[in-house]
Amino acid sequence: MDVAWFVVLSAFIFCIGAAGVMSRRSPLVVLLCLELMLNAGTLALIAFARMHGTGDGQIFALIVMVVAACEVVVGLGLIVSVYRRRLPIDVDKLSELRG
Amino acid sequence: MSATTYAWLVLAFPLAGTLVIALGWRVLFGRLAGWLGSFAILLSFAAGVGALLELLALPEEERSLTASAFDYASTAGLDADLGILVDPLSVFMVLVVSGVSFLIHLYSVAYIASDGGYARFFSYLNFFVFSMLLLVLAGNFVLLIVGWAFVGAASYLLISFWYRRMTATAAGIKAFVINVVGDVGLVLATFLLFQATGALDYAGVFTGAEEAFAENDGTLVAACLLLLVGAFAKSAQIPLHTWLPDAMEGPTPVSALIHAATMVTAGVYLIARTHPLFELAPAAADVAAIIGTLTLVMAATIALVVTDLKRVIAYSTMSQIGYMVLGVSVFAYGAGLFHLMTHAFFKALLFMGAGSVIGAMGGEQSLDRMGGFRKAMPFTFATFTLGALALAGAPLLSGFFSKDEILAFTIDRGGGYVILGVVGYVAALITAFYAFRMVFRVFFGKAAPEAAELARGGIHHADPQNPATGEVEDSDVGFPGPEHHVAERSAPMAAAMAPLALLSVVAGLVAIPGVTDTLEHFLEPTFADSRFIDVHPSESAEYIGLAVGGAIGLLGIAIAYVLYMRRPGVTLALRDRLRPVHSFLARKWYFDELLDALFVRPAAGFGRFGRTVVESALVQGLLVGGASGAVRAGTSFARTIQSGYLRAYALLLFVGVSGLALYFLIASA
Amino acid sequence: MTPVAQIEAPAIDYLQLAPILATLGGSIVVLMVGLLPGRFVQRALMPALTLVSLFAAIAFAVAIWEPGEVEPIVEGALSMDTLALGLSVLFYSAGVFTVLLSLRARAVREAGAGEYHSLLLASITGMTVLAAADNLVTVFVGFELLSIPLYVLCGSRVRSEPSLESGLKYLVIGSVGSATLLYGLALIYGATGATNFPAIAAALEGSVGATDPLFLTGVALSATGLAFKASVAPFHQWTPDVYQGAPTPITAFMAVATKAAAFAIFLRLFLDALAPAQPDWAPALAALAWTTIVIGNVGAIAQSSLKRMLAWSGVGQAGYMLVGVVVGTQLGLQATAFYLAVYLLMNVAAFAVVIARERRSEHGDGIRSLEGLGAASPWLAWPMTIAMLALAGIPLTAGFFGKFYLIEAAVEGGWESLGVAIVIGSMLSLVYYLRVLAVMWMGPIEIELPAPVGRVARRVKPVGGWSPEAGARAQPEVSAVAIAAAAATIVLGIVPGVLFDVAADVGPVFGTLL
Amino acid sequence: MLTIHLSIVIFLPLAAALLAAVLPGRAGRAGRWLVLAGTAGSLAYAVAMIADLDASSAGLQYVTDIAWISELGIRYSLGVDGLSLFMVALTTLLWFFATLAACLREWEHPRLFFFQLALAETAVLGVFCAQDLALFVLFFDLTLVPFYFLVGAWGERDRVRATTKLIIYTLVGSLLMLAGAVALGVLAAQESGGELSFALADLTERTLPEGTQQWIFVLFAAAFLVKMPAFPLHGWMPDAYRAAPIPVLILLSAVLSKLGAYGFLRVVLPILPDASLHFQEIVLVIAVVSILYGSALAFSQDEARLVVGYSSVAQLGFITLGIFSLDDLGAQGAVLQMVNHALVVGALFLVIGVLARRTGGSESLAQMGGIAMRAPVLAALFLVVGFATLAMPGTANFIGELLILFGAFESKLVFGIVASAGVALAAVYMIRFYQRAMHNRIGERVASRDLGVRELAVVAPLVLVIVALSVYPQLVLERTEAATVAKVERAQSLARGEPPAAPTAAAEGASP
Repeated sequence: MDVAWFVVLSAFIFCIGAAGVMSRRSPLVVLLCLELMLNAGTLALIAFARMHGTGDGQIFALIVMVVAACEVVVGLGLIVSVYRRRLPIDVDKLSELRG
Repeated sequence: MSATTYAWLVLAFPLAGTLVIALGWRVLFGRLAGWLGSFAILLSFAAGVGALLELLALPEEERSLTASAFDYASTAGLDADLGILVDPLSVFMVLVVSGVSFLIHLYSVAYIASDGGYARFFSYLNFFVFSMLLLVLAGNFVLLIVGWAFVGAASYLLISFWYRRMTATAAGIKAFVINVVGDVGLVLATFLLFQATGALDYAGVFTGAEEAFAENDGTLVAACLLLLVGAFAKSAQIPLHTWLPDAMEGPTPVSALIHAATMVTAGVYLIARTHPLFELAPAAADVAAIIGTLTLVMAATIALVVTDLKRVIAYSTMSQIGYMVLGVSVFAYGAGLFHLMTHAFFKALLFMGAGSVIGAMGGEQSLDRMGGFRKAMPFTFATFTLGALALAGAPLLSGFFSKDEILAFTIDRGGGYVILGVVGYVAALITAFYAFRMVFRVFFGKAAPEAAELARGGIHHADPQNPATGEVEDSDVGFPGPEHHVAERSAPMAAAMAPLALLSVVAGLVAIPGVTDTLEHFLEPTFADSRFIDVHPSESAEYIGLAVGGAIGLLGIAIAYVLYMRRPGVTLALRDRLRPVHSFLARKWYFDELLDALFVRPAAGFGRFGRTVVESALVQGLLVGGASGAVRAGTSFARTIQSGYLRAYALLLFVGVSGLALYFLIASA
Repeated sequence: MTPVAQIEAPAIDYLQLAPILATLGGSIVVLMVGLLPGRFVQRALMPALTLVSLFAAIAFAVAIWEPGEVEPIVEGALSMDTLALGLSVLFYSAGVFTVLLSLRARAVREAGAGEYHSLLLASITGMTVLAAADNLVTVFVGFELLSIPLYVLCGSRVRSEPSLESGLKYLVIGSVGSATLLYGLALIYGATGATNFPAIAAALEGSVGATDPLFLTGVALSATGLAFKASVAPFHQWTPDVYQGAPTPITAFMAVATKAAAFAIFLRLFLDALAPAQPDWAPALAALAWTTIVIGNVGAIAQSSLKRMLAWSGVGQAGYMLVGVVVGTQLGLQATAFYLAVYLLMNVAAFAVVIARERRSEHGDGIRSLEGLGAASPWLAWPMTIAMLALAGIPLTAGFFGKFYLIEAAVEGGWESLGVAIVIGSMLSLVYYLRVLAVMWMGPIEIELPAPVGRVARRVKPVGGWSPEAGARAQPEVSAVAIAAAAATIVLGIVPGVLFDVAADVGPVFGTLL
Repeated sequence: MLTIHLSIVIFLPLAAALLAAVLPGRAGRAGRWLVLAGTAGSLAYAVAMIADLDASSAGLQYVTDIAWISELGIRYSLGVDGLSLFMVALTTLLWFFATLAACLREWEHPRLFFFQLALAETAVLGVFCAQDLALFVLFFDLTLVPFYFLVGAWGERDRVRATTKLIIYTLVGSLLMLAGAVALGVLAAQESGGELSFALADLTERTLPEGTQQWIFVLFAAAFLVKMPAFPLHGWMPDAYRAAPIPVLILLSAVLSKLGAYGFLRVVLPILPDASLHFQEIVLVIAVVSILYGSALAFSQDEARLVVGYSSVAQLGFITLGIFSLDDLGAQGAVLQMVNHALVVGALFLVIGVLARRTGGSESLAQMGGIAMRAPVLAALFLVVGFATLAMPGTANFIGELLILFGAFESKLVFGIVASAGVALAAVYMIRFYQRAMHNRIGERVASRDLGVRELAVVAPLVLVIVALSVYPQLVLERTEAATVAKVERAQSLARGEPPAAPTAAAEGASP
């Protein structure tokens, strides 16, 4: 099966993630969508690694997973503290700072 | 001492006088300032005589000396030094100017005595004399312009000497601005000459012009016409004459000195001085001759109807200068300058007499309120009448010879000039008439109350009031102080008038056709290069001219006598009969209105337009407001898209990415 | 495919790695020690330790300073060349300033001194890694290591809503950025088959043409990721919100350090790896520079919050520096590096004053908090004045030469238009810089101050380290920082020689450049 | 030879001010006199230089030339020729009188005020002495900082708006010039393949292609025309003039306006001759319009300051006309006129200050009138200044305008003729000003009294200088001739279609 398809797939996933970020209002879902985008990158990396037959793509992918995990953790942490402040869990409500 | 050294002294004394009086105004008590000023001018006159003698000692062809103090402005090919030219013409002018000036100073010592600005008056007056002498002694065009402007400034200062009179200050600014226009004309002319000849001193320019220009060369004619602009502005010729009558706002001695005897004749001097150019450009000379004629007749007609004593004399001055301009521009230099001199005498005299009368009237200047002063002020009457006779060209008086010589020369040129000459004679008739209109209305007829009071030994005291508007003023600044003076009762005034009266009578004797030609002969070296130096009307022609002129003069006087002595009231009837003519003349041929509509209003309008429209609309509105408006718009845009909504940010981010990617793909493909 | 058998550990030159290790170690130690209770530990020890590790890092950086091209270390993951080191020194000094400014910050107490400082050090480590990255992988790692701690630091005032908001916003939008970057890197890797910069460059010159769509899309995406971090328009929007919400010392830190790091990698990636493709990407970046300069300066004009104003002006300044990247010459590189250094000083001075004021004035970081400062406390007014003049690029401040250098680079590189862009930017910037001066010196004020935006006005007050009780205490360290930075700005404005020498060292790190 | 004379002239005031600023308490209050001494020192130095100047050479004298920032090719290079020297002289002179005037009244935060005043002098002197374009630009921009504060912090009415407008307006120009200058240096270096250098001497030798010259010219012209100001770029002028305190206003109008004209002569004409020729007519149009427009507005203003302000627009129009007649006569006239205008404007604003003290603080002509009544000395001094301002023959201003007009006639007759209308208009607005203030009815709020000793001490000397210069304008002309001619010779020969004169060493005084 041609590597190109994997790339296309990853592109789709990336776009889905992006669409989600733009459309969903719950921070949690937004975080999920971010994960999607990162994973799209991971997928692409692996696909290319396979295409070129070199290892560093895969190593890259591994590292990305770690990083993604960290991000989620921090994100959840922030969301929790927002929740603690009795603030609405809705990114559109987070628009005090503007102009 | 050489003639030039004397000439420097001629300049030095009045300048010193100016500075001493100006700086010492606090300590110069009483009439000291006046005497000081008069003395300075006397010295100057003496120096002038010295220069004359030195000059006469030289052989004729060497009677043109130059001297330079230092480089005034010489850079980048232009070279003007602070240099003077001493030749018969300048010396002649020096003598006339300083002589008459001295007498008028003397007159003022008493006349202005009680005025608040006594010292100021004399420092101005000395400054004027200095400027006038600078003008006539200047050795190059730059310095000429300097003197030219200085006399203008002095005249401005003295016209608005009583500076709290709105009318006086208005007259001052009018005179000044018109004179500046003249200066600009001179500057332009100077440039054209400089460009062609590369020189600024007279000799250089004249010789250079000979080589540079053919006869009636366009540039040269332009240059001469521009010179005429200057000359006309100073000498109150059409159309730049409107300031002179208003200038009568100044104290009477000022009118006598500046606006009759000296400054206003500068234009005549200028034409005489630059005669080589005009002879190269006869076209320009003819323009001058025509305008001179127009002016002399126009002014004479106006003088018929004006009722303000001083203004009558002012218009007569305009008209007489018209004669001089006519004279010098038909290349009868001797005649023109001769008339300049005699006119200086009798016109100064007339003004002094007028001043004396006005003093008696307590500041009132209207002929309508005067009358019957003959008994009350015999001296004034005598001198004034002599002046009037000279003006009218009554036989054997000075004006008789000088005026008729001009007309004789003019007619002698033949062709169109004959017309000018004839017009000249007609105007002479009018002149004689209005001259004696003054005499009869002031000194004869039923005595005015002021005259009676004077006869009783008192003198009329009115609150100082503006003769033009009649509004009352304080005597701090205003009509010569609380006291008034008449020649009969103050020696200096009489002392000043007597010699002038004498001169008005005898001055003519220096140039009796076929008998004496002292003046012409003296001036010859200056005009040696003139092509018309030997052109003279035949003696017979001259005598015919004299006869005609004399007859006309007497006729005019006779008419006046009939109208004002025999049948008073006829004039009124006449006025009602010729209402339109009268009002036309009374409105001074509508020249004021004309200039106003042509220049003053447009300029003022432009200024208002600029202030109200351009500033707000273009400068502040479009440039400033436009720019800041654009920035504001940008700001509000930047802040509106800064909505604070995460998802909007993300959207913009992705739009950006896609834009970038698209650009790359398109650019690379 | 070849199975990836056993990997033998790479040879590591620890001396070269020392600066990174210093901050990394410092971060761990601080975190551990921070667990100890006690006022002394929290108030004194934490900052002290942090400073120690930062100074150590600076020392190491100076020690291994080695102009010219250097061998990459760790299997070509990093190359600690003068560019990396020079900018690292900037990060470290920024760190030092931040620590000093945070001494009394409420954020420290709310987040816990240990965590606060440890996160700071971690972020700095990330920056150094990023600045030294010679490999796509390292780029991403550094990028994230720099970002994630900052997300937390921004939200570290857990009891302040704006702080939380800014944290969360930064997190989400930042992650979008990094995801984009990641995907871009992936594509570049896919196109060139290499993650090492030299290898990528080689590939571009050789087999793969610079016109490969895959590659170009990759460049676009990664450029976006980086532009986002450098807050280049139109990817700048997070900047004002996050800067305003974050605790002010952190704002200062982000303003100078993050931007420097972002430009570091910008320079590396584009002038080293992607240098061969310069003709392709230069126009695009030029367009970005224009937009950034205009948007940033225009946006700053009507701001009532000083932090926000500085954020916007930071956007504009990013535009100036981008010019140095676009021209893609050694001079451009030097100019950018030079400007980054100057920029650090100017902003630190400004932010220090903001901090000092917002802790005392009831106007918080509102521009009114500066009213009459000139008469009241010249020791704060002068640094602020100098900072503003320098940011506006007035002579006898380092800012003037910074701009001069950039314009010169632009013209020399054939980009006169960008030179003009820079001066136009400075014109616009005058409007708001001068207002600050007017408020300080020309009170009683009679100019119309920008209307605070909607609710922000109300809520803006408690933002940052503002605390009424702090008002009572003197804050010598803050004034000290302000004065020091301002003084440096002036000195470098009169004898900039030193800085130019450093820039000259930084210049030739990439052999490829002219 | 390297001398530090110029550095001393430039930095003496600043040094004095810094010293004064750190002086403690009692001494601190006397600090202003220290500043005054500083400016006096510079003035003395300048006078000495004039006496000692070698008028024959167009070359630079008292040269200082040290590498400053070699990376940017910027040199700390100072030097004066006749042209710069008289600019320096008038700067120091007016600064002395302005500072004196300032010393005689009270200010809040006096230390700061006098510091800014001195800083401004240093900056302006720097511009006039700089022989390196970058240095020129640096000082040129620097002048704005002190003036921003001087107008903004010590001004009247809505001073902040005025000063912001002033700075943004002028700095817009200056920044454009910055870009232009850098471009000029770099491109010239690329053209000639030589070292990067901003030295005016080098730039004069490295001629750029005409296209490049043109867009750079535009940038420079923007800066200089705004500074003058010329129509229609004078938008900042009315507000700034209303707001500025008198001593500052004197400097703003008398000295700062000259920076623009000087820049044209020193930088634009020698280095961008082709562009100067190409844009000659456009600039001349601007000049002539400025003359007529400025004059027209001057005689329709009621605020004394604005009368003088708009008259300055007209005067600077004349100066521009002289410079862009691209003729040595015109240029010489322009130089002389720069000196004259500085002197008269300085004196006029001092007089306005004096008048305001006699009309209950009002500077509106409507409120004045009859002030001459009890103030003959004031009236006399004002009269002299007034006559000088309207360029009455016999004053140095007349010689200046005469030369300018001759130059204009020589090269572009039409412009010259139109401009000469401005001479007459000048008479109108100046006499009108004098009359409305000193003559006519006494204004109801007018308390006429003569000059006090302090006022006399400030005004009289300045008037004396004006008179002296009127008697002997040659003083300026002979010393500036060589330098000025050298500045215009290239553009002039281009204009006359002669083979372009190779920039002689004299043209910029080859820097050692």
